[in-house]
Amino acid sequence: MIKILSIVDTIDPGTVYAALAHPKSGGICVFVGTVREFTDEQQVVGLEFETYEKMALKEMDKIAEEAIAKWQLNNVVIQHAVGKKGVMEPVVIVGASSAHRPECFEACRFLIDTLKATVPIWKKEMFKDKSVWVSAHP
Amino acid sequence: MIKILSIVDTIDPGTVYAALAHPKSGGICVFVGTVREFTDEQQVVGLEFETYEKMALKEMDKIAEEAIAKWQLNNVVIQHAVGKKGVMEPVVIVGASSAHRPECFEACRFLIDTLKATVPIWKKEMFKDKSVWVSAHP
Amino acid sequence: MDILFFGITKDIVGAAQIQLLEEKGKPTTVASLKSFLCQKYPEMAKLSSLAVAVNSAYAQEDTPINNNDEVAIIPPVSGG
Amino acid sequence: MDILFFGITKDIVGAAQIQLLEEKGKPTTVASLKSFLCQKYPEMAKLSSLAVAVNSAYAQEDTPINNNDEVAIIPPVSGG
Repeated sequence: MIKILSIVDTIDPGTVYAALAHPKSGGICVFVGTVREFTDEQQVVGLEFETYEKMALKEMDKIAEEAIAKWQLNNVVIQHAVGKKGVMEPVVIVGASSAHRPECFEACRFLIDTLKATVPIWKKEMFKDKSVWVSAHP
Repeated sequence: MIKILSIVDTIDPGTVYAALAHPKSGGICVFVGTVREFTDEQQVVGLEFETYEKMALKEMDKIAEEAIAKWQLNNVVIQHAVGKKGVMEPVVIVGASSAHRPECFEACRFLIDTLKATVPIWKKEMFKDKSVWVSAHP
Repeated sequence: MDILFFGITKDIVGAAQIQLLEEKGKPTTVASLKSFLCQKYPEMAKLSSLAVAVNSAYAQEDTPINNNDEVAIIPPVSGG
Repeated sequence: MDILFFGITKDIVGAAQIQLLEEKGKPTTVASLKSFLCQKYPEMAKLSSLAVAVNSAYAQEDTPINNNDEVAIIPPVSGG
């Protein structure tokens, strides 16, 4: 069982496979979140992320442990980037590997959904003429 | 919309991200099938895949088109390897990217489930002292 | 008529391709080809399923097969 | 007592960290800290939600806060 949790400057999706491959795994499911060019038809120049790292790592660990308790997983990866990211750049990657595919798909979806709900990371959308903290206001 | 369908000798998961990233995509979901060391507690030395390539590519295209019709996707990748593969090696990769994550998760699951059911590819499990065509017999 | 074999059916037949010569009783539909093959190669009747592709697309039992069709025998697929 | 601010709350306060000095009326629970902050920084009351972490874990409204706790203000998270 390998569990990789980290806050990084740059996400390299290619490298997470080495971390997720396992002799007992027949399936690896990975989700990568990337910067979209448009939000509600407004052009996004980029995103800027900040985090409360100490707490973020603890919350990521809770999510990983919850997934491990819920599904039969071999490896789990949760990585989130901080700093400024341009369109198409990866900002988050989560993945899990398991003997059979339903487990890694369900776990992967759980990892990203829960990360978005609980991990203390904040995203500012930068438009040409303004920037907005996402979800801050009703 | 980019659609990559291929039968390859070697799968390199790192390269599919370049193919799946898209300015309109906020999410990329990828599934990689890898060789497991044990089947029903028997140690597997490796797998050997063969295909009817002309038909396999047509069936892959049907699957990709069905996914594109069903979900709002930007890019789709379906790649399957042929030849001998050792434990932990990737044998298949499918992926999709979309504006929001539910679509790419659902499409990715559909791609691998349907590939396994319809694409003319055959897998022989090689054990120490025998080899068996998977699913050939009831 | 050339018939392609894959996976376990290639092992059963001992060839990746055989040619059915023009003769009386040559199968003219998918169904008759399958029963012809299962009779000639009894091991083929023991498989979980047996599909036939005509011109690289899955065919129905009543699909006709002609001399210049590419006909392929598809044992249970197991990709992924 | 040091209080850490992140995201929009850091912009509202104009600092990543402030120190509450010992004084009468200093908040002693998460709930009283939140109302103290929302009074001092009215913009904070307009947020979709406002959570507080005590020693880097989400705290409840009635969680007590002490001088040597690490207290952080958590505006709506938006990772991913």
